[in-house]
Amino acid sequence: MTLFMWILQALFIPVVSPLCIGVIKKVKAHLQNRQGASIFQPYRDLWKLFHKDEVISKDASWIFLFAPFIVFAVTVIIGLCIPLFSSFGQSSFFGDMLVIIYTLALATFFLALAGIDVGSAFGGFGSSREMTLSALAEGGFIFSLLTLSLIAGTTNVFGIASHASFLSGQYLIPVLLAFVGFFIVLLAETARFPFDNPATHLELTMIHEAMILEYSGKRLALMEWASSNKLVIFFALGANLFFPVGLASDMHIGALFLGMLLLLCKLLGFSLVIALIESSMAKFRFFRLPDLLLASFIFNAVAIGLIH
Amino acid sequence: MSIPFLQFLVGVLFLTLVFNHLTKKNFLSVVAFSVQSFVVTLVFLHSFLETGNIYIFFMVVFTFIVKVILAPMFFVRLINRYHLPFSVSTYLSMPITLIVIAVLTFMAHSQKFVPLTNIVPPHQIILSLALASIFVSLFLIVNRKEALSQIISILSLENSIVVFAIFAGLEQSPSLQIGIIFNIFVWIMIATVFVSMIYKHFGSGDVTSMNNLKD
Amino acid sequence: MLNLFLKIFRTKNVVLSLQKEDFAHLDMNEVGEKIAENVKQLFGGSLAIRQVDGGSDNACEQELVALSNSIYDVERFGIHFVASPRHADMLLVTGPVTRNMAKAVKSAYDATPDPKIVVALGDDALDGGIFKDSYAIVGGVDAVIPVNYHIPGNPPTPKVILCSLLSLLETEKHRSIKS
Amino acid sequence: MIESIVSQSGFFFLITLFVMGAFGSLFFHRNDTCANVWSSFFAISGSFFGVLFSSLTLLGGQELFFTFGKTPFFILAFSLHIDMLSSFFIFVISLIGLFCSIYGFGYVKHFYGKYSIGALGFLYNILLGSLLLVVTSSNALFFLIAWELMSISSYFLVVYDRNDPKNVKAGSLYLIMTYVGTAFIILAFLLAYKYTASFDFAVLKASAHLIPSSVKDLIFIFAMIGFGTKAGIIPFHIWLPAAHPAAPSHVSAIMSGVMIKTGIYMIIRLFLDVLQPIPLWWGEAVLIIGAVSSLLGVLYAMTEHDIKRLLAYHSIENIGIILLGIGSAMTFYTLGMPTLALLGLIAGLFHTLNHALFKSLLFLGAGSVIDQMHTKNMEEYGGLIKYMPVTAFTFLVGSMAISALPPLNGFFSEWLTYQALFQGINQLSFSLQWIFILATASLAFTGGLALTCFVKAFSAIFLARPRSVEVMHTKESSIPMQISMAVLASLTFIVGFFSSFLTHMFEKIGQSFTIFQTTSSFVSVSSDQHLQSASGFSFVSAPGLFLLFGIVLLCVFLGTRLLRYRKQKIACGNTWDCGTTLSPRMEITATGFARSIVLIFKNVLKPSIQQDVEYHDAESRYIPKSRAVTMRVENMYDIYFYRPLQKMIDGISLKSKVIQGGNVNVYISYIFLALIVALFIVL
Repeated sequence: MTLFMWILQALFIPVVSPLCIGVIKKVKAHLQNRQGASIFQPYRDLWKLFHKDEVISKDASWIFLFAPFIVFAVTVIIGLCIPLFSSFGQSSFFGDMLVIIYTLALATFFLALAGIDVGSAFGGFGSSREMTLSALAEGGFIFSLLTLSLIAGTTNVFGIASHASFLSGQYLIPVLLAFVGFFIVLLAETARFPFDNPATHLELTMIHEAMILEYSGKRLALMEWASSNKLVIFFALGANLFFPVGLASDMHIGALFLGMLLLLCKLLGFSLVIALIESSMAKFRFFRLPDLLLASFIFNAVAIGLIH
Repeated sequence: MSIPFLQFLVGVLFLTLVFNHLTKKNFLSVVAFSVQSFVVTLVFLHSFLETGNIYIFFMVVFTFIVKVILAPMFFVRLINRYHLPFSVSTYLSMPITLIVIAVLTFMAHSQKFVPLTNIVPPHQIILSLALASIFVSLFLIVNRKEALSQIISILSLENSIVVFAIFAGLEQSPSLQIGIIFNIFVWIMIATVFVSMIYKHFGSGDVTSMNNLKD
Repeated sequence: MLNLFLKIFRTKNVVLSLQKEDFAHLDMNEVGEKIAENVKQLFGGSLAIRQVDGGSDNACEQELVALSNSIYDVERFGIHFVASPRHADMLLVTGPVTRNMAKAVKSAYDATPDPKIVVALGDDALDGGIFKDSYAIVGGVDAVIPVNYHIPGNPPTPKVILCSLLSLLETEKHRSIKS
Repeated sequence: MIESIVSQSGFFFLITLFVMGAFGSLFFHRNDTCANVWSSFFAISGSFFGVLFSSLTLLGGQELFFTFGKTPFFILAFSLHIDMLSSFFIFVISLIGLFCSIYGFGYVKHFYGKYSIGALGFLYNILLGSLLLVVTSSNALFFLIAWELMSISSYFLVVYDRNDPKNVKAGSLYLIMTYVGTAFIILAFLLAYKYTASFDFAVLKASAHLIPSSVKDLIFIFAMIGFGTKAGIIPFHIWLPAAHPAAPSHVSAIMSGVMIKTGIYMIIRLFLDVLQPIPLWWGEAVLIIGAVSSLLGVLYAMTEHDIKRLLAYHSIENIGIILLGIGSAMTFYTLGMPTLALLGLIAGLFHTLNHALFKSLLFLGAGSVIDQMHTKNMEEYGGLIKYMPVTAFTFLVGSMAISALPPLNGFFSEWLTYQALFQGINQLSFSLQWIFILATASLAFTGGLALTCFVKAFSAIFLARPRSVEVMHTKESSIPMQISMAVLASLTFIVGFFSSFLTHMFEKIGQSFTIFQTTSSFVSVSSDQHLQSASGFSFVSAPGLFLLFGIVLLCVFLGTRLLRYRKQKIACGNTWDCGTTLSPRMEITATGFARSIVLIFKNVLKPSIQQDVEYHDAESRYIPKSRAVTMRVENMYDIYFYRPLQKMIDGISLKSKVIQGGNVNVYISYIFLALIVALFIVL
C-alpha cells in the first residue's frame, strides 16, 4: 500500500503543475480582458516539445546535457518528501526541512551551471542573478520553516503538517509573519513577478528564462516542466505547512481523495494570488530585490523571536 | 693573615682605581693596574693559606703570571708602538669625577647595601669597600674616552669582582677561577689586537671619533 | 491596487458585446477554431512562433503585436510567441534583409530545431518591397534563408495574417498527409 | 599484531618513517627523480601507517601515555598522550597526507631542474612529522617545539617557489603572523605555568581550578589570538590568502586542509578539556567569531579571481563553521546541557574531517589546473572541461561537497551544526537565543553564498569557451594526480553514505572527554542507519537519500527516453546570442559573475570599479579601441587595523632611536645605571 502512496505522491506534482501554470496564464489573460489560451495549453506545449528535434551548441559540455534530468529529478524527489494530501509520515526518513532546502539548492546549482555552460552572455548573466537571489533568499527560507518547526517541535515536514494546532492561540502572529516571509521567498525562488517576469522576451531582464534560452526539444520540455513543478512544490509547502487543514491522517481512500481535492483548491487559491500580483505590480529593479529579501529574513527572525 | 691586613689590601685596590681616574699618563695607569693585580694575587694567596687546596696555589701562580706580568707587558708594548703616552681626558671634569666617586663609595657603604655586604659578618667592611671599588671601576669605564684606558678599567672591574667574590665566600671551585683567568687572558689578546686596529685606522684611540660609525 | 481590480471587474467586456452574426468577427472566431484545429493536428496543439526582424520598418511588427491583443488574441488558438529560436517551430521573418542583418537571420534559422516553417511577412520581406534594389539590402528573405510561405500586404492586417496562417497550415496539413 | 601497531613503538615507527624520508631526500638531493621517489615513498608509507595506526586506536578506543628519552630540564619532557581526539586528528592528517603525497609525486615533476627536490622532500616530511607531534604532545614546551617545527617547515615550503617575489612577500607575512601568534601562545602557557607550576597538560587539567578567573580569561584571549591566527579566524586571517596560494599545490592542500586544523585541535583541547570549568562568555565569543569568520570569509571569496586565494578564503569560512559547532558546545556545557554540548562537538569534528577531505580535493584540482595553465588568474581559464575531464569532474564533486549539497558529506556535517544551533534557539532564553539566531542566520547565508561562489569558480574555470590561447594546448594531469583526486572525490561520497556510522564514532570520541564521560549525544544513530535526534526533533537518513536520488534519477532518464519521439535527431549548432557572432570575450567572467553580490555588500567590501578606455586616436576620443573594467576590493583589515598598527610601531621606534647615541661610554653608563637600580630594587 505504501508503494502505491509513493507512486501517487511522486506523480501528483508533475501531473498537476502544468495545470497551475495554465490557470495562472488564464487568469492573467482575463485580467487583461483577453480570453487567453486554455488551461491545458501547457500540457500541449510540453507534448509538442517532447516531439521536436534538438539543436545543441558545440561549446556545451556534459553538464549542459545532464542538467535537465537532474533538475527535473530533484523536483520529483522533493515531491516525494513533502506532505501533499496526507500528513502521516510514511516517507519517514527524508521529510527533513534542511534536506528539502539543500536539494532545491542542488537543482539551482545545476541550472546555473547549465546556463553558463554554453557561453552566451545572457545565460551567464541569468545564472549570476539567479544565484545571487537564491543565496539571499536561503536565509529567509530556512528561517520561515524554522519558525514552524520550533512551534511544531520537529523539523520533519510531515510532523509540522500533522501538528495542525497553531493557527489558533498564541502562535497566530509568528505564523503569519513567517508566511509573509515564506511568500516573498516563494516569489524569489520560482522567479515570479516582483523578482523576474516569466513571460518577457527582453533577454536583458530575464533571470530564470535566460538560463534555458539555449535548450530545445525534450531538454527544454524538462526544464519548463521542472520550473512549473518547483512552483507547485512551493505552493504545496506554503499551503500544507501554514494552513494544514484537511490533510488525510490515515490511509483511508476517502480521506486521501478529500485531501487531494482540498490541495487542488489551495493550489487554485495560490495561483489566483500569483496572477493577481503579476497583473498589478511592475518588476522591481534588480538592486532593490536584496532589500525585499532582507525584509523577508527580518520577518522570519522576528517571528522566531515572538514564539516564546 | 689578619683582617686589618686584608682591609689594607682592598684599600690599595680601591686607591689604585681612584688613581686610574686621576692619572693622565697611560703608562701610570698600566702600572696601577699591575699593582692592583698583585693585590688580587695576594688575596688569592690568603685564601690558599686558609683552605690549603693545592689547586688554588696553581691559580695564584697563574694569575700572577697573566695579570701582573703579561698584561702590563702587552699594554706597554702597545703604548710604545703607537707612542700614545697621554690618555685622553675624561668626560667629566676632575672635581665632578671626584664627587661622583665619593657618592659611589658612600652608597656602597650605605645601609641599603647592608644585606649584600655582611654576607660574611667579619668581612663586612672589606666587602663594602670591594663593592665601592666595583662601582668606581664601572664609573671608570664610562668616564674614560680612550680605548686602552677602557680596557684597563674593564680588567680592574673584573679584579674588584673577584675580590668581592672571594671575601663574600662565593669562592667554590678553583677550576672556576682558572677558567676565568684563562678567558681573561684570551680577552686581553683580542682586546690588544682590536685596539691596535683602531689606532691604525682612526689614528687615535678616542672613542668619540667613532661616532660617524653610527649612521 | 484595490481600485485597479474594482475597475477591471466593473467594466463589462464591451469588446465582445457584438453578437455572433457581425460579419467582421464571424469568420474571426471561425478562422480561429480552424487554426486551432490545424495546430492541434500539426503541432500537437501548440505552435511556437519566433518573430525575426530582418531590418523591417516596424509596420509588420505593429500588426503582429495587434495579433495578441484582446480582439484577435491569437493565444486562444494555441499559438504563442517565444523568446528564442531554439524554442520555436515557426520563424516569422519581417522586413527586407539588410546587409548587416543577413548573418543574424541566417544564424536564427540555423538555431531553430526541425521541423520548422519559415514565413516571410509583408511585401518588403518578399523581394525588398519599396526598398527593392537599394544598396543597403541583400534582397528578400529568400535571398538568405529558404522561405516556405509568404504573407502579402504592406503591412498585412491582423485578419489577413490570421487567414493566411490558416491557409498556410491547411497546405502544410495536406502536404504532411501526402508524405 | 594489532597490539604491536597500537603501541609506543608503533607511533615511534611512524615518526621515524617521516624522519627517514626527510633526511633521505636530503641525502639524494643531487638527483631529482631519486629524491622525489624517496621522499614520496616515505611520505606515502608514513601516512598510510598513520591511517592504520589511528583507525586501530580509534576502533580499539585505547589511550596511550608514553615519553621518549629523558631531558636534562625538569619542565620539558617529550611526553605524548594519544587519546581518542588526537588519534582522530592523526587519522585526518595522515589521510590527507596520503593523498597529497601521491599527488605530489606526480606534481613535483614540473619543479625538476628549477629548485632542489631534495629540500622539498625534506621539508614536506618534516611538516607531516611535526603535524603528528603537534596533535599528540602533552607537554606544552614539547608542543611549542613541534609547533615551531611546523611553522618553519611550512614557511620554507611557502617560499619554495622563490622566483616569484610575491611568494617571498607572502612568506614573510606568514612568518610574522605565525610568530605573533606563537608569542601569544607562549604567553598563555606561561600564565598557566605561573599558577599550576607545570607545563604538562594532564597536570594543567588537574589544577585548572587553581588559576584565578581573571587570569583564565587572559589565557583564553591569548590562546584565542594565538590559535586563531593559525586557524585563520577573521581579524588574523590576512596571511592565509597570501601564504596558501604561494606554496606548491600539494603543500597548500596540506596547509589548508590540515595545518589550520591544529589551531582547531588546540582550541578543543584547551577549552573543552584542559581549562574546563570555563565561563559563559568564552562560548559566546567563539560562536560570534565563528559566525563572523564564516560570513566574511565567503564574502571575500566572492571577490577573488585568483583561484587559490578563493579556496584559501573558503578555508576561513569553513573554519568559521567548525567554530560555530565548538562554540555552541562550549556554551551548552557551561549552561549545563551536556547532551547538546556533545552534539556541538560532534558537528565540529565531523566538519573538520569533511573540510579536510573536500578542501584538499579542491586545492589538488586547482593545482593540476595551474600546473597546466601556468597562471592562477581565473579570467584566463574557460572551457577546460573539454581538455581536463577528470579534473573537472573531481572539482565539481569537491565544489558540491563544500557547498553542502545533499548526497555528499558536507551536507551531513552542516546538518549536525544546524541541529546544534536549532536546539540553541529552541531551549535558550533571550540574549543567548539571539546569539544563536544570528549564528544560524550567518550559517544559512554562508551556505547560499558558498554555493554562488562555487558556481562562479567552477564555471569560470571549466565551462564555456576558452578565454585564452593557453587553454588550447592543456592536457589532462598525470596519472598519480588523477588517482588521488578521484579517490578523494569517492571518499566524499563514501563519508556521506556512512555519515551515521561516523557520527556514532564521533560520539565515542566525544565521550572520551572527561566532561562528556556519561552523556549520550542529542543526535543518536537509530537501528536502520539514520541520524535521529532525541526528541524526534529531526532525522535524516544518508542511505535513504542515496537510494532516493538514484531511483528517481534513473526513472526520469528512462521516462524521457520513453516519451521522446523515436526518430529525434540532435543537431549541433553554435550558441544563439541574438544573431551576433559570439567571441569568447562576451561570456561571463568571474568578476562579472560576482559583481552583483559585491555591489549588494558594497559597504562591507568597499569595491572600487575602475574603467579604463583606450582610444584609437587620443584627441578625437570617438572610437574606443579597448575597454577594460577592473574591480578591486580594498583589504579592509590592511587599512583599518594593520596599517595604523604599523604606523604606531614606526613612531615608537623612531622616538626610541634617540637612545642609540653611538657613543660606547653612554651605553656602558646605561648598564651601570641599570645595575644600580637593580640593586636598589633587590635589596
